Amino acid sequence: GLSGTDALSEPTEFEYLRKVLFEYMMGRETKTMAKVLTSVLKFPPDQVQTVLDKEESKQIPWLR
Amino acid sequence: GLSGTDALSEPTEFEYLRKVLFEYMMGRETKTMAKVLTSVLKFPPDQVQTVLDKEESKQIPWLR
Amino acid sequence: MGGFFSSLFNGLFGSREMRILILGLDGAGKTTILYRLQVGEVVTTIPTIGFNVETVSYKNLKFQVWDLGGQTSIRPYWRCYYSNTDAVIYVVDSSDRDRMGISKSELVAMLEEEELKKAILVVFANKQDMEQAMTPTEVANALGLPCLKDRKWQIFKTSATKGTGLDDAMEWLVESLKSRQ
Amino acid sequence: MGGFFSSLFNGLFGSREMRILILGLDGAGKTTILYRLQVGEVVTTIPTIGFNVETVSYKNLKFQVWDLGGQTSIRPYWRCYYSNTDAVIYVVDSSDRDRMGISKSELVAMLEEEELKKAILVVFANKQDMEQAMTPTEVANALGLPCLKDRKWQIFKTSATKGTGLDDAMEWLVESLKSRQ
Ligand SMILES: Nc1nc2c(ncn2[C@@H]2O[C@H](COP(=O)(O)OP(=O)(O)OP(=O)(O)O)[C@@H](O)[C@H]2O)c(=O)[nH]1
Ligand SMILES: Nc1nc2c(ncn2[C@@H]2O[C@H](COP(=O)(O)OP(=O)(O)OP(=O)(O)O)[C@@H](O)[C@H]2O)c(=O)[nH]1
Ligand SMILES: [Mg+2]
Ligand SMILES: [Mg+2]
Repeated sequence: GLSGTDALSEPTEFEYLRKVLFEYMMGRETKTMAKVLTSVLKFPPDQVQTVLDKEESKQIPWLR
Repeated sequence: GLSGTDALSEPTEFEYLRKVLFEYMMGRETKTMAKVLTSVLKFPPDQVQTVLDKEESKQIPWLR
Repeated sequence: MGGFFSSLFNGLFGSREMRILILGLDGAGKTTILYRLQVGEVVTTIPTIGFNVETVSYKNLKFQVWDLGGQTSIRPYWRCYYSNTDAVIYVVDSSDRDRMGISKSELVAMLEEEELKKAILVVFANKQDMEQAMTPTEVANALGLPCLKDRKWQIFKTSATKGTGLDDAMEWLVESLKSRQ
Repeated sequence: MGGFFSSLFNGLFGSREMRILILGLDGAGKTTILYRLQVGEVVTTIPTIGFNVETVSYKNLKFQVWDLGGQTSIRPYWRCYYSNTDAVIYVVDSSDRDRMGISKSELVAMLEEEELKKAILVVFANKQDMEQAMTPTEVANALGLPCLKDRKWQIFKTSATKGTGLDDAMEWLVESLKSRQ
């Protein structure tokens, strides 16, 4: 629903973003939430990668 | 620039949100960034409090 | 020591929670199904803007079940949740003949995703209690299921509100997941 | 042990980085000033959508300096950055007579905030190199500075591009911060 512009004009998307960000901030499933957030906010690909690498490094490796 | 609706129609605000979220996700000044994010996305007051309490609990107490 | 570590390892790896996604158009009945499976009751739902995630136990297996909102503007973000998914429950409102085509395109797009290549597909032809409901065979054909390649799938007729058909579907899903391992 | 710990404590607490905000309307010269202070050069700027934060050293003091974007739609979020701020550098484009009133209201709103109650205020009457620039006294009056109560403040004429006036202003700020402690 963004019709090509850099804006979030759809109330549903706005509320969705809020919900997902809240979960992210509470530390729940942060890797999945990070994917959604960078996708909704259309991060450039290099920033998406930086963010996901950071999430990866947060995970406790021996539990994966 | 939100004219009362739950939307982010201003491109500047959209880009601002993206920038601040990126910093938050990289772990920089997360408490300040959390204030901005919850403010831009108009979190309800109780959720703002929950988020800020969570940030507080993340800080290493003896460095403050 | 060996015994301690091996039981530790079993605890950590042996019974990994399966990850299941419930997908489908808005109003199909996904949230109703999630809570039917979890607490065995019909809950009052509102459109899901975001997701619900619950742990569901079934036949000694534990599932982490994600119910994602299905409205048009947030459907593009389903793909962010695909990683490590073992099965997809795809829910169709069998009485919503007008949107069967949209439901099909969303399903097709989803199945094309690399991350879901090995995921098992269960289609719930839901709302079978409604008079105008299409039969499971009709739904299967409308979705193009018979033509699917390299996919373990099955369709079941369900009514989430009446609670019919869910057990059969879950039974099949559990068996499929077990035999896959 | 005592010696080790006391030097450790000095390191941690003794020289706490001061926190300074650079605020003012868009185009006032905030970013130009930040990098003038940090690297001593005029950098090419674009409008700041977000912020810049840099560590600036001056006379053995270390400052964490935040330069916040000043565009109308993001000005409401300045307040999220106020906590623990020791000083505000408020930058005015002295040649922008039309917006002096807006600059004043933003300043007044800012100074009303509880979190900034103890913050020192330095106003930079910037762009003094421009012909139509108002004098520092004119700027001070237009902003209502003489009427401020319970506030340590001072105004300086600066040109961030020519590099004039910044040293005097920082000198005063450092002394004020030191004498406050
Ligand atoms: N008649 C009938 N109604 C059903 C059935 N399952 C769900 N419903 C109703 O359909 C409506 C939508 O159900 P939800 O579970 O909220 O739909 P959803 O798929 O989660 O929708 P979104 O969250 O918007 O994606 C509700 O009023 C449910 O009670 C069913 O099997 N039969
Ligand atoms: N003539 C003159 N131009 C200046 C001076 N200081 C800054 N500028 C110019 O004013 C323009 C805006 O400067 P910035 O530093 O980007 O302004 P800003 O306050 O950071 O603006 P925002 O980031 O939008 O809030 C640039 O073209 C600068 O070169 C000055 O003292 N004199
Ligand atoms: Mg739902
Ligand atoms: Mg700037």
